[in-house]
Amino acid sequence: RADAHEEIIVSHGYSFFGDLVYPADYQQLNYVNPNAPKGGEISQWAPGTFDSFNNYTRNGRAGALSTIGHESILTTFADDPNASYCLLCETMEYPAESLDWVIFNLRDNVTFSDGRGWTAHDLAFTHNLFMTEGLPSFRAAFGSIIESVEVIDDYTIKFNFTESAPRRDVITTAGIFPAFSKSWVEETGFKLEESGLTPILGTGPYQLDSYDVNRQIIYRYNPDYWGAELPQSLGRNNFETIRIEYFADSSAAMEAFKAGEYTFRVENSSREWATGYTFPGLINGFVVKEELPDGSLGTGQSYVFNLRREKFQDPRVREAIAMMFNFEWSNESLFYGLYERTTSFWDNGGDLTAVGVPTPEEVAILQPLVDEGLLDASILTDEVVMPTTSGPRQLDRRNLRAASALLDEAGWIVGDDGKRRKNGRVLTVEILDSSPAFDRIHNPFVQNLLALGIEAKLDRVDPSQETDRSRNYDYDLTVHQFALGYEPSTGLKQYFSCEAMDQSTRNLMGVCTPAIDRLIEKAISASSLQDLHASVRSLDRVLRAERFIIPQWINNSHWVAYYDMYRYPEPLPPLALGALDFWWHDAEAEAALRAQGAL
Amino acid sequence: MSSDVLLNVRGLNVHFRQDGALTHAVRDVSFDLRRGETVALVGESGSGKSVTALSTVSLLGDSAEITGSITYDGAEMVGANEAELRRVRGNDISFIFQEPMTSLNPLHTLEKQLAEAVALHQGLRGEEARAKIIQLLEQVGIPNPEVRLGAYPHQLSGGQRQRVMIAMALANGPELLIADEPTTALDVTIQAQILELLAELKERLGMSMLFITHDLGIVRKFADRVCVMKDGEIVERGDTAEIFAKPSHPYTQMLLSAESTGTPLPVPAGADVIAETDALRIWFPIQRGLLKRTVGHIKAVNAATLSVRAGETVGIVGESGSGKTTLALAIMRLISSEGRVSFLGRNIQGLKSREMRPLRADMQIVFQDPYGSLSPRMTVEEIISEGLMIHDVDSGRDRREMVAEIMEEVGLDPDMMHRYPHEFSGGQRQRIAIARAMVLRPKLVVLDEPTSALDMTVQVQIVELLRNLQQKYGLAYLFISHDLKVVRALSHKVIVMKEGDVVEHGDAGQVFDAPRSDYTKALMAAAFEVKAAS
Amino acid sequence: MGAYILRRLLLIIPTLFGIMVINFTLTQFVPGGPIEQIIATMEGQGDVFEGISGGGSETFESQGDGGYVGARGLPKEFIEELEREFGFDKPAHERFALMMWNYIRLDFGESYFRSISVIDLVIEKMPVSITLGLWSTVIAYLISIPLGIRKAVNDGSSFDTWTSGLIIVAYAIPGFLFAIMLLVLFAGGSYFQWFPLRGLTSDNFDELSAWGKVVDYLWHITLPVLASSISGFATLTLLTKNSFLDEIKKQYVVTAKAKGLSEARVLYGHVFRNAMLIVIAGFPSLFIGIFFGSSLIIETIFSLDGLGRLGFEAAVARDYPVIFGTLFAFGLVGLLVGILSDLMYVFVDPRIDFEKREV
Amino acid sequence: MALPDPVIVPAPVAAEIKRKRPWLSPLNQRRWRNFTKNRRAYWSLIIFSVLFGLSLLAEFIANDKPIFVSYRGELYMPIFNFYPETEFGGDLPIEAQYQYEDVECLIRTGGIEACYDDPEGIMAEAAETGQVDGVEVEEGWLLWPMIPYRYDTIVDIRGAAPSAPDSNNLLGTDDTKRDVLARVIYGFRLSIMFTLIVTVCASIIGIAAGAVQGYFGGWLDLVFQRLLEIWSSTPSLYVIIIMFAIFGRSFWMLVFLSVLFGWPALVGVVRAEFLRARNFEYVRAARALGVSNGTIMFRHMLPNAMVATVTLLPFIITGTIGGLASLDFLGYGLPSSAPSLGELTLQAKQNLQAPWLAFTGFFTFAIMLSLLVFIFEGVRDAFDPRKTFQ
Ligand SMILES: Nc1ncnc2c1ncn2[C@@H]1O[C@H](COP(=O)(O)OP(=O)(O)OP(=O)(O)O)[C@@H](O)[C@H]1O
Ligand SMILES: Nc1ncnc2c1ncn2[C@@H]1O[C@H](COP(=O)(O)OP(=O)(O)OP(=O)(O)O)[C@@H](O)[C@H]1O
Ligand SMILES: [Mg+2]
Ligand SMILES: [Mg+2]
Repeated sequence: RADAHEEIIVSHGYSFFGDLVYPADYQQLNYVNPNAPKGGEISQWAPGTFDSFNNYTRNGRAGALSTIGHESILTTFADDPNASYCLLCETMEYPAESLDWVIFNLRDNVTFSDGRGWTAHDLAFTHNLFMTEGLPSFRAAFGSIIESVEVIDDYTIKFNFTESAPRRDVITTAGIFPAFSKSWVEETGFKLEESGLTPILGTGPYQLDSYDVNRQIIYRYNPDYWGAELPQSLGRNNFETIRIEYFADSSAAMEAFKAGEYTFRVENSSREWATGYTFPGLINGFVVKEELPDGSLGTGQSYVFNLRREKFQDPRVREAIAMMFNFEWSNESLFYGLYERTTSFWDNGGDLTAVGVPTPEEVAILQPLVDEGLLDASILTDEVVMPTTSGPRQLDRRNLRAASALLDEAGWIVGDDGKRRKNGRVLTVEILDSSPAFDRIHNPFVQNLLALGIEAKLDRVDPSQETDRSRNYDYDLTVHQFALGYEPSTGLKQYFSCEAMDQSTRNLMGVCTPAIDRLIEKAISASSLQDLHASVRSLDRVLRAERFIIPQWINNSHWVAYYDMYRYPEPLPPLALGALDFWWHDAEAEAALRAQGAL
Repeated sequence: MSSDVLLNVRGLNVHFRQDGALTHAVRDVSFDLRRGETVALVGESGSGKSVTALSTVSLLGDSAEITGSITYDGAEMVGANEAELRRVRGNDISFIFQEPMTSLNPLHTLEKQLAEAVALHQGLRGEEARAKIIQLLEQVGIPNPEVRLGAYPHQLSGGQRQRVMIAMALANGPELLIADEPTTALDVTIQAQILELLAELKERLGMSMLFITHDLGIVRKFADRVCVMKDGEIVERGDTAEIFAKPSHPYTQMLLSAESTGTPLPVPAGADVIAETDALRIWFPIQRGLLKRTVGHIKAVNAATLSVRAGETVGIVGESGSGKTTLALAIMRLISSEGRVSFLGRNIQGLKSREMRPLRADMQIVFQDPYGSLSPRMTVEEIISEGLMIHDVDSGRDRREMVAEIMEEVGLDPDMMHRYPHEFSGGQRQRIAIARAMVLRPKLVVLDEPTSALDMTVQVQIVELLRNLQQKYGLAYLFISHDLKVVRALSHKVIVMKEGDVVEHGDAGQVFDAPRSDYTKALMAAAFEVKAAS
Repeated sequence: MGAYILRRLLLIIPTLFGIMVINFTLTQFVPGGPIEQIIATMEGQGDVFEGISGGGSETFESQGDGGYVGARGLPKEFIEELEREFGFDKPAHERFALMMWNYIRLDFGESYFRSISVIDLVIEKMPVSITLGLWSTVIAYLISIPLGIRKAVNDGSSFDTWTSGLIIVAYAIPGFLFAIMLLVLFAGGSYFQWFPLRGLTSDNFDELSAWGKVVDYLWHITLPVLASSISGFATLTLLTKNSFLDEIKKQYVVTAKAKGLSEARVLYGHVFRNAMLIVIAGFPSLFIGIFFGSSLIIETIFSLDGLGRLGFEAAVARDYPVIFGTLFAFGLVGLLVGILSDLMYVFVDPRIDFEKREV
Repeated sequence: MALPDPVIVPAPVAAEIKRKRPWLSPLNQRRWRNFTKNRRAYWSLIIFSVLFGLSLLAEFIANDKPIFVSYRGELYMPIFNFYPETEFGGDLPIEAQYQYEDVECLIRTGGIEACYDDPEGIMAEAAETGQVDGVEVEEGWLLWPMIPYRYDTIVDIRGAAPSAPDSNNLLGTDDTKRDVLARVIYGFRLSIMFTLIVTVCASIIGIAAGAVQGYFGGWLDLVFQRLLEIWSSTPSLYVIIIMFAIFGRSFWMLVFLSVLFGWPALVGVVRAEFLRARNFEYVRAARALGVSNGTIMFRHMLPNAMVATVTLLPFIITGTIGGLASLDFLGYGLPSSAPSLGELTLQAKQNLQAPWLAFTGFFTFAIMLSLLVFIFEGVRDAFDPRKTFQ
């Protein structure tokens, strides 16, 4: 195990590959306005209902922002995707090489919103609580990483990691634990696994002020917030209150916004964004409608083929089918031209995204695989696979011709009834989905497949049934997304590796090639950020060449509309909109709005 | 016009619209009725008597078009609005409808129906009203009125219903009583009692009456003036004595001379017994409350024993409510009973309805309430021909023809074949019911007051028909009637019933001429008295 | 009759048992169960109301980092533990027997998805359902029956024609479109902001005077009740009208008129009971209908949380304790009410009985 | 007092009427005459029949394939047959996409290769001169249905869906850019077919069951009612999910399931009416006549116990349409590509900015419903012996 003489690093932040954007003596976050005025209220809406403030159990529907009052040991900043920084700790110590443990030197001034203090004992208690009553999935994941927790003194705690734990995840995992109060839990008899309307006591800047089930929740800034003076708090948590209004129906919610019942709205429907914002408040200039850039990593939203089905094992079939999805037309006709095409598994990923022909680093990684015959040599020279593009016509003739040729080539020949057959079996494609919002997207695709002579149809089922069928891998095509992260590691296995093929709901495609497995290993074991990026790019390149997905689209903007009394620092950080975090309230503007009767 | 004219009808015309055509029911009828006077409307069945009466206070259905003028106490009734009509209805003018069986609200108890009347115009409620109701019921001769207060119309006999109707009409001491055959379902004793009551009211309150009846005896005794109707027109009018003495119109002459006479032809010796009962008993439970607990029994028929042979008619007479109808229904196996019932030598008690069905072609009944027994949504043709169809009677002729023929035989115009039952007069409906039964040429026919709504001429025709058929086909009849003359004209044997018991039975001649039981004697006397008056 | 009622009461037991067996058996065959629902929810899908509430997004939120469970996948143990928790490790018949045993003791268990007993859950949703059910029914009856009677009396008149047109149009408007229209027109921010958008009462309800409370409540329920009752008139009105038309010309009505009764007395005192057997006998079931009567879509649009949403959610999310519990409880009530409404028949029309006709 | 002499028309003689509609019994003839006298009902029936008849021909009214194609002198019927594009001189083995210009050009010019590049120019040239590039062309033609879109055709226009009504799409397009008018035509047919089949089957079963229970009473009623109670507590949603999972979604499956769950609707009402009517005197009379139970039930009692049924029927019919619509709405109905009116209203709700969807949905429902209600009002009147007409 760890060498006793190993170098011990003491730091205010942690990044596996070492680079921290913020030095130990940082004065403020780069993206905030340190002079932002405090006070005012921001209000948003939430769909459906809530019946609990406990977000740590699968029971009940937790209210929006129910974890807002909970701080964890480590935190992240919106312009540094790779690092975690101390929030409840002053510093952390860990062995530089082995990463077998971490010691957090906790702040001694952390207090809960009711004034009681927080110590290492509380943290150990919390850990214990989660390991006994937490969600099984959580327990399984954390149990395999954290071997034990030792309280060294009131403000020092040590997490020991298991040998098998992937090193890249250990410290951030330990830093996830929220601050709960042992005495409070014991006093109230709180049960982590039960849902309920008692908010869990927390240390955060906001605390629950009032709620009205199915109607609203109000959080209020804690004037005695212990961390108000921290450099990272500067220019943040500016609102006095945060109000969430609940609506069961999205049209009703929109109407409420028009009526000023809440004042800040993040839109997620392209239709609403393009057509819904024409109400008097907006025309009169009371409401601002803005598209703000969103630089966060894409989700790789795509159709995925079920490669377990024999008909899809031929890449020509996959390519032909992919050609029938007309993104350009969909974007114009269905999305008001608001989306962009997903191209990579790491869209917006900067160095993570493969572009053009391989860079030398990528070649270095791919070459051995080519040499071993695991990959086709063309990967070294060809440009990275990009999704097919189409003309404005829904059924693009060029793609139709190409796809038809591909299928002919693959042996799927059109019969007298217009259907493609091979060995007497008709080529069928069934799209499995549970979301009604996607009907209008799937149906034109289905039409195109029909035109191509494929017997296609959309099978919309309810969510339980969809899950049931996904778990049994019973589908041809389904919609999937890939949350791969800036520092992908073992998670990649769940998505793309052979070992996950038959047991993960993430490897829905059932992709399994030795080359991909090798590239995943390579990425997991990367020792520097450059290394990691090169291997991820290679992986991206190879994955895309496999064509087991039909990329869909991505929204690179935040669509926000708000009553003209909120301000934000420019430029926004790439990773967060931060409306509740570092935007602030302009009291004069509000007064003006009120004077004009807009609110 | 003198002011003592209470009701004045001038040029009354009534048309019925049906199926695109107009039927002219009443043509240019004019008459008037003075205060305290009784005018009798007599005439052929279907001649428009009821229609005339009903039009006086606009109680005809939508399909009727009334023209002419009717004034009541100086106020015009034709085209008057509902509120005005309502004021005179019930209070000033009371109605006794021809068909008491269907004229009561089937879901209201006796008490409720009567209480409504007394509450409405006299403001009586509670105990007071109850006392009044009991008094009324006693007046019309309903025994044990206290017990029967909670009864529903369907639990009463035909005559009892009619008496309830009368009680209701008399409840408020009306100025004008329009009585449409008020005594048809009553036995002679009760009839006499009712007529006395009416006479007394007339005397005491100066009540006027428009009296519609086929019983000329009553007319003669009772009416001041008579109007004779035929085919929708008044063909003759005048003082009662005058008309009875010198009828001028041939129809009146015919009407006055018509009488069911003669005696039945003798039964051929050794005729088979068609139907027989042995100590037949029918008790109806009296139920109380929502749970319908049985608290006692109404002993409708106690132990009836009778038999009827082919070609023979057994007349059943007796007090209203004595169980005649009940007995008839039991013999037809239409209600459950205890005791033996045999038909064509076979015990039919306890046979399943499927087993009964083929026998039904040979046993038919004419119900006392013809209106209720006709499906309202079937035309007459369908109603009459249904039996032919069901029993596959195949005489080698078109069914429609057979229907037309039987209609003609009972005195109905075959052109009316496509009408619904409600488009007929009471007497016409009765004849439809007879036609329905007779068209099958059954072996046994139960006739429950088949001639009550028929005028003399038609009655004679029907009696003739029955006799002919009996002779031709050897039919056996069970003949229930209050009209002892008809019973006499038709029956070989007679059974007299009272309160569920057969008080006397024997050959017709013997029962009529030498009654043995007191009741029979009283009955004969009453019948005789009315007759004697005529 | 007493024997009949007793028989009916005894038959409740096998009937209820039958209902439960059928339902239990069915759920054994439904693809996907509560565990799948939990998985779907944890993976950020599984919103059963997505189709109804609208506004479904075409893009998925990135959920890559730090989600409590999402990012970590769902291990086998988790699913096994859930199975144990829900009792799916036992064979079906054992589960069923246990459930029935609990139900007999009126223990309906807890929802799979919330730490709340089924009974409490139902009670929690009652106010909304009663509000919608009660008022829409009351309004529907108060308007439809007199209107139907009027139409029968004036059959063929122009009044009859235009009211027919009106109620048919009202019936034809899809309820949710009408609801949305009301919402946009009278509660939204673009036109007339006269009514509140959601809920049954205002925030400050507790502080209001008694009168204020009533007004506040009525003010809140105007739009939802309007939306949920708009289509309810047609059936009842026309049923009333036609039933009356059938009776109104019968002889006994003539008798009643001849008595000199006022038109209303004739219509309501005499004809009503004869004509409206079905409607009157339907009152008991109507009465419970009031408690459970509310519509999923209206509830959703006006952000009301009632039994409509509960039922749909339970069905789609496979919340079996809620499904079976409510089925059992409501089933029992339903059966009792069934008896009551059969007794109503006898009450309305004393000629009615339920015996076999032996002759 | 001079009264105008009313015109007295002699009652029509039966035989005379008989000749007019000999297949009807005189009573039914009378009912029919009564029905026709209710002008509103009569016209509703006519309009409804015309609409339904037209919708039966939907393929010839709204289709994305031409009815006839003449190519090089030969006649083709694409509505009925599959023709690959190669048939018309194209190069794809898949079905010719007639709605696109290039295929049209191929057909019109007898299969000139250059059509792929500039179809419009070539067509114009061919039409004008009869030649393309100096070569004589064999001119062909296409005969299009009135509306050149099927219910699932994606309309080839630019811009975002749904698009407002214009001369191409008279009722606009829906949120998937499909022609709303075409969908309404097909949707009308589908809804009506569905509801007619379902209502007829369900009503027959329901009425028969209710009649039998009410008429016979006793244990039959007792046991049957309990079975019905059990049946009607079955969650149809689950049965639908199960059946769909096993047999797939289809029209006939839904018909089957709807009948399965729809028939108890009428049972209670009919049973009640029969419980009452079996006590009536005319039923006793019929029994005395020896009429069998079945005939008593259906000839004597049913017409009299029918008020509620006839009143409820139009609502059951539209209710079935509505039921289908709400299943579609909740996502458990027909596949979303099917032309369903439910889906149309759902789209209307979600696209409030496109009011033509709501208007279309509303009017389609309102017209359909009004026609049905009026027709059934006429039927009721026709069966009412006391109803008279001016
Ligand atoms: N609703 C109706 N529609 C058509 N015709 C009718 C209607 N009511 C009565 N009639 C006809 O009008 C004529 C007169 O009927 P009304 O009832 O007045 O006869 P009536 O003199 O009272 O006969 P009865 O002595 O048989 O009661 C009859 O021929 C009858 O068929
Ligand atoms: N369903 C019933 N329930 C209770 N009592 C009944 C029922 N039917 C008849 N009754 C009673 O039985 C007795 C006999 O009635 P029934 O009808 O046989 O008399 P009826 O001799 O035909 O008299 P009428 O000459 O007046 O027609 C009456 O007192 C009557 O009230
Ligand atoms: Mg008469
Ligand atoms: Mg009698």
